[in-house]
Amino acid sequence: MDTALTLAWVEQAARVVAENRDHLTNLDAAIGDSDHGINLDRGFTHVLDALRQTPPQTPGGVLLTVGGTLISKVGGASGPLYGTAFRRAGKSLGDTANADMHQLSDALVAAVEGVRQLGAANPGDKTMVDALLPAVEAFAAAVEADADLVAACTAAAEAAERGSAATIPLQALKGRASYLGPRSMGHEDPGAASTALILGALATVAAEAHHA
Amino acid sequence: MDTALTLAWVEQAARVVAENRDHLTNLDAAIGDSDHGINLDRGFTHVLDALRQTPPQTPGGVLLTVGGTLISKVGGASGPLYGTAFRRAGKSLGDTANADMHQLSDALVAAVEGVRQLGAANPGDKTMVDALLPAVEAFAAAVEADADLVAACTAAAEAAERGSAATIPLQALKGRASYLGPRSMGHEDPGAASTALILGALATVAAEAHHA
Amino acid sequence: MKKLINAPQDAVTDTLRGVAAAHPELTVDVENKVITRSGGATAGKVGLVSGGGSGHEPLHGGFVGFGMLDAACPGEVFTSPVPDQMVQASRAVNGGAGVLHIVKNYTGDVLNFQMAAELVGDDGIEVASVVVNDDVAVQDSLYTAGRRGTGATVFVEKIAGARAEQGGTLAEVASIAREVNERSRSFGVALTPCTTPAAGRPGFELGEDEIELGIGIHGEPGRERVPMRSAREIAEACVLAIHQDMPLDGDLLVMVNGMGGTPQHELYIVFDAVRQTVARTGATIARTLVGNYITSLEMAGCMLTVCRLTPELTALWDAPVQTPALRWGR
Amino acid sequence: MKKLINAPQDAVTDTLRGVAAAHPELTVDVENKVITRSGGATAGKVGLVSGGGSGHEPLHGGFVGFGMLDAACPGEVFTSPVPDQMVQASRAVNGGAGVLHIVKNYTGDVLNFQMAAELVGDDGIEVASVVVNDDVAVQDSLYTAGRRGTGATVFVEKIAGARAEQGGTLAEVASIAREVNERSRSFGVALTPCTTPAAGRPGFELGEDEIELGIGIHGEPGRERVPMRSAREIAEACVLAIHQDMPLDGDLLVMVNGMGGTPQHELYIVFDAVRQTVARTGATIARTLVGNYITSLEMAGCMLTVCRLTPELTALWDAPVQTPALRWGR
Ligand SMILES: Nc1ncnc2c1ncn2[C@@H]1O[C@H](COP(=O)(O)OP(=O)(O)O)[C@@H](O)[C@H]1O
Ligand SMILES: Nc1ncnc2c1ncn2[C@@H]1O[C@H](COP(=O)(O)OP(=O)(O)O)[C@@H](O)[C@H]1O
Ligand SMILES: [Mg+2]
Ligand SMILES: [Mg+2]
Ligand SMILES: [Mg+2]
Ligand SMILES: [Mg+2]
Repeated sequence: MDTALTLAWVEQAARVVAENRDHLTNLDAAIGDSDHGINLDRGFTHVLDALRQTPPQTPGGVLLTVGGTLISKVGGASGPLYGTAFRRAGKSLGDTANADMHQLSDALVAAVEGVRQLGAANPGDKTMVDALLPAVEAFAAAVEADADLVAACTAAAEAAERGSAATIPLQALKGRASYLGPRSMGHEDPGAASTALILGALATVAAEAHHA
Repeated sequence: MDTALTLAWVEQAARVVAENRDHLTNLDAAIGDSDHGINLDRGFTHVLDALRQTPPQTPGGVLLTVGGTLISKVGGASGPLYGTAFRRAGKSLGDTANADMHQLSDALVAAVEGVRQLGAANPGDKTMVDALLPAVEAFAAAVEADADLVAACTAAAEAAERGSAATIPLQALKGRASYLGPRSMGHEDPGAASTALILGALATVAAEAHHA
Repeated sequence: MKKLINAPQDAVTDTLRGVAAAHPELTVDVENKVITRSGGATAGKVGLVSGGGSGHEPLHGGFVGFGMLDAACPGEVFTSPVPDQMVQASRAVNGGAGVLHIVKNYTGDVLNFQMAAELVGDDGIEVASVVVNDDVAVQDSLYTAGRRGTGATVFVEKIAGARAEQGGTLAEVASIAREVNERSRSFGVALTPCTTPAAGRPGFELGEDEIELGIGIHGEPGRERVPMRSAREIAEACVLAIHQDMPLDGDLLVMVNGMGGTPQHELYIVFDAVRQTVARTGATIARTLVGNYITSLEMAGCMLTVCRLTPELTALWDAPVQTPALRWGR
Repeated sequence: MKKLINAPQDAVTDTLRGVAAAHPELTVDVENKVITRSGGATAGKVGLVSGGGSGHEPLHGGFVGFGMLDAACPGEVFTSPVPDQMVQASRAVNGGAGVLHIVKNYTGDVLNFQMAAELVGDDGIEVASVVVNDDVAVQDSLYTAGRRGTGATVFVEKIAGARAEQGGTLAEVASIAREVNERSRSFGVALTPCTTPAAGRPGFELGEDEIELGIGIHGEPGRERVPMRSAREIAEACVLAIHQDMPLDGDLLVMVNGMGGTPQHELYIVFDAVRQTVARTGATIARTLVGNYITSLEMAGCMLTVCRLTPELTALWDAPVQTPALRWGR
């Protein structure tokens, strides 16, 4: 994955977040405070600005800018968590100009570890971890099986979507939704849903690049 | 009119005010502040208490208690105005034990004069004066024509009702309703409506006493 | 209608018991509905008495204390108090220098205070009355009961209270109160109506996209119903309504008052817009108050009140005040 | 949804411009969203920084001033602020004695303050953090993110602020802040939901005859939905929820806090009922606050917060404070 593809991913992620702004906010209305879509959309709008202002020269540089901007502009729970995920991934990539599949897999592992370290959520707690962790595992498994970027990204995106859908019956144990206790059951976690969207964006641009 | 009949009037007035509490309040909602029925009902409830506590011995005494209690318990515009009306009427009757038709007529004149002096409303200003003044004039005319108490009270009550109905098209020039300007047109004045009810109560008890 | 009350008819007495318990610096006669400073009358000082319907809190009870009112007479919700209350309050706060009645211009308030003044005068206590009538939404003409008393009441009570605390005579205190009233104007806007506990239904209806301009403080409809607009446009409408009636210049005291149901942060947004509009008139905002000072129960909306200051009025505004709702310098 | 705003995305900056203009005693960095005392850092004094989502006004900006906070960081409406704000605030108020972060226990607030503390620490500024978690409606267990920080935040900011003003070290100020938190509990009730400018729709729905018990301050649903009841019963539910968690005894500091859309007089009615219920526990209400101190936009309802005082805490509560929203003794 080179810098252009990384930028394309972030732009596509910004697009799907904007398109799903109300959807994500509605998910958050059910078990949170009705701002997740608004938060992420604000964050990614600033991300695009920041990338335009000082275009980074490496995939890692792009991800560091994304992470730093999300931390500085989103707030809420998702700002530091997503920000840390992107920053850890960016740091993991270092200054490589074109990340290979193993480097990408390591970066994703670093991302989910950063999220878990900061937020202390376990799988099944009904958070973004429930989408991110299976996605990272699916990516690693695909790499293990010598899959190409498109296949690995698609596997990750599908795993994230399944993981997000699987949060519906869960009772939230972390974040704002946990205050609802059993009343949090029956609703999809907004952060898991946005994780699936962002990884879906990665699969989309990988496929487009492949066909171009 | 003796003390018993005066007391019967006040009790009947209290009854019709209570029955029409919501109606009067709704009239006040349209062009005022939704409290006229509540105000008068509170006032007459205290009036009945006061009359029970220290039963007055003359018609004038009854009316003075009514007026004083309304002043002390109603508040708003109608409290001082109705209170003054009853007090002036009571003062006018002095300590007569049984008011004759002329004394009653004078008492009614004193009442409307008290209201006009205090509130400075002219006929046509869309206030209680628009019910009270024609009623007082009708009573006086009936007395002039040698009518008996039932006939005179009935004439007064009917004049009050006509007068109240006639406030509907008027623009209010006094009281809270005047703030609405032309928007006050098309609604019956609550104070005029309550005046018609109170004088209707007088006609009712006069007729009942006559038939008893 | 959901309200934190017990029974509608107990709303005012329950409130007053709460006020009594929360404010040891006040003496509250719950049964007779009179709030006074705990110290009793201040010898030689003019006593300031105000009152009006309940539901406008902190007005008036929240303004009883050093540098402002000596007594407040709360009526039933949105209903003028009765003369007995004002008589009792006037007697309690008369320190020998007479008593000033501060009356908002509503027929009910005026008539009840008028009756009270007569009775208090009969007691040999000197009484003066100032009628506050600052609401430019009402035409002051033969066709109305005159302008309503609204936001300027807070200014009058504060400034007259400071003058009284300085030892002003009854005539001096009354005169500065009238001056404040004459130099002050208000204009209010409602986004929602409000409901009195006793009525149980809102005083008027407002559509999801309508606002009411030129409202009063009793849940009564206003001058004009218009489509919802931005805070900036609403602030502009308020400033212009006032400016047309009393051209703004010099130093201003500006209050952006919440009607009870509007978040504080929205009031700051309105104030910011007011500031921008006032700047275009060439006048200067010298003093500011942003918050809920004279409310209409849970009504959403705001009221702008402006007083054209003089150096004397500014100094009196700045003088120490120590009441539940307004406090500085002490 | 009708709100006195211009555009939803400008709500916070427009508010801050209004705050800046209304309060010359505060310095407001509108762009970076940091409110500090105008004087700058106080040399040798521990700096107190708090922050959280906007929409809870007067919290926190209204509590910046002598005897309370040195800086407040307002986030977007109901959204935790970002670390940049806290870093800037901490640098601005560090007078050499270190900085205390007062953090309400929400994942977002905790994480953002945590990141900020790291960055500030890297600057060589000593930082301590106190997490306020007083809301008994949430079980503090493995199954939640822990109790929410609500009304006790006001107590912590006031009392820790007084301790800092007296010259307490960072450890001392942090320790008294934790003590206040440990001795304080809250329980809130909503009669209506509220709507953020950005969302445009209420956070939950409530029927005409329903109330929500155990609410938070972010327009989120609470613990239980029950039929509407009297102020007395609501007050009882609040007191008992607290008493069951932390048996009440001795001297209490009691706050009956309005959520933003409840008339002041209803809060007094609730306080009166609280007083009656507390009396049955044998505890004494020694200090009281009744009003809007930590709100949820225009939500109707109230929150009860109780702190079991010690003589030291009482003295610190009584110490002078001079902020836009809380002021006495100075
Ligand atoms: N401790 C945590 N660990 C991982 N993710 C979390 C944690 N707490 C919350 N989240 C995620 O954050 C999402 C909410 O984000 P957002 O609505 O933007 O923030 P806030 O809850 O502060 O309003 C949740 O749906 C959940 O996925
Ligand atoms: N100046 C006045 N003269 C005579 N009657 C008046 C005057 N002002 C108001 N009223 C009467 O008072 C009635 C309103 O009474 P009420 O609703 O009890 O008081 P308030 O207007 O203070 O709420 C009006 O309908 C009108 O009939
Ligand atoms: Mg959220
Ligand atoms: Mg009325
Ligand atoms: Mg009334
Ligand atoms: Mg949030």
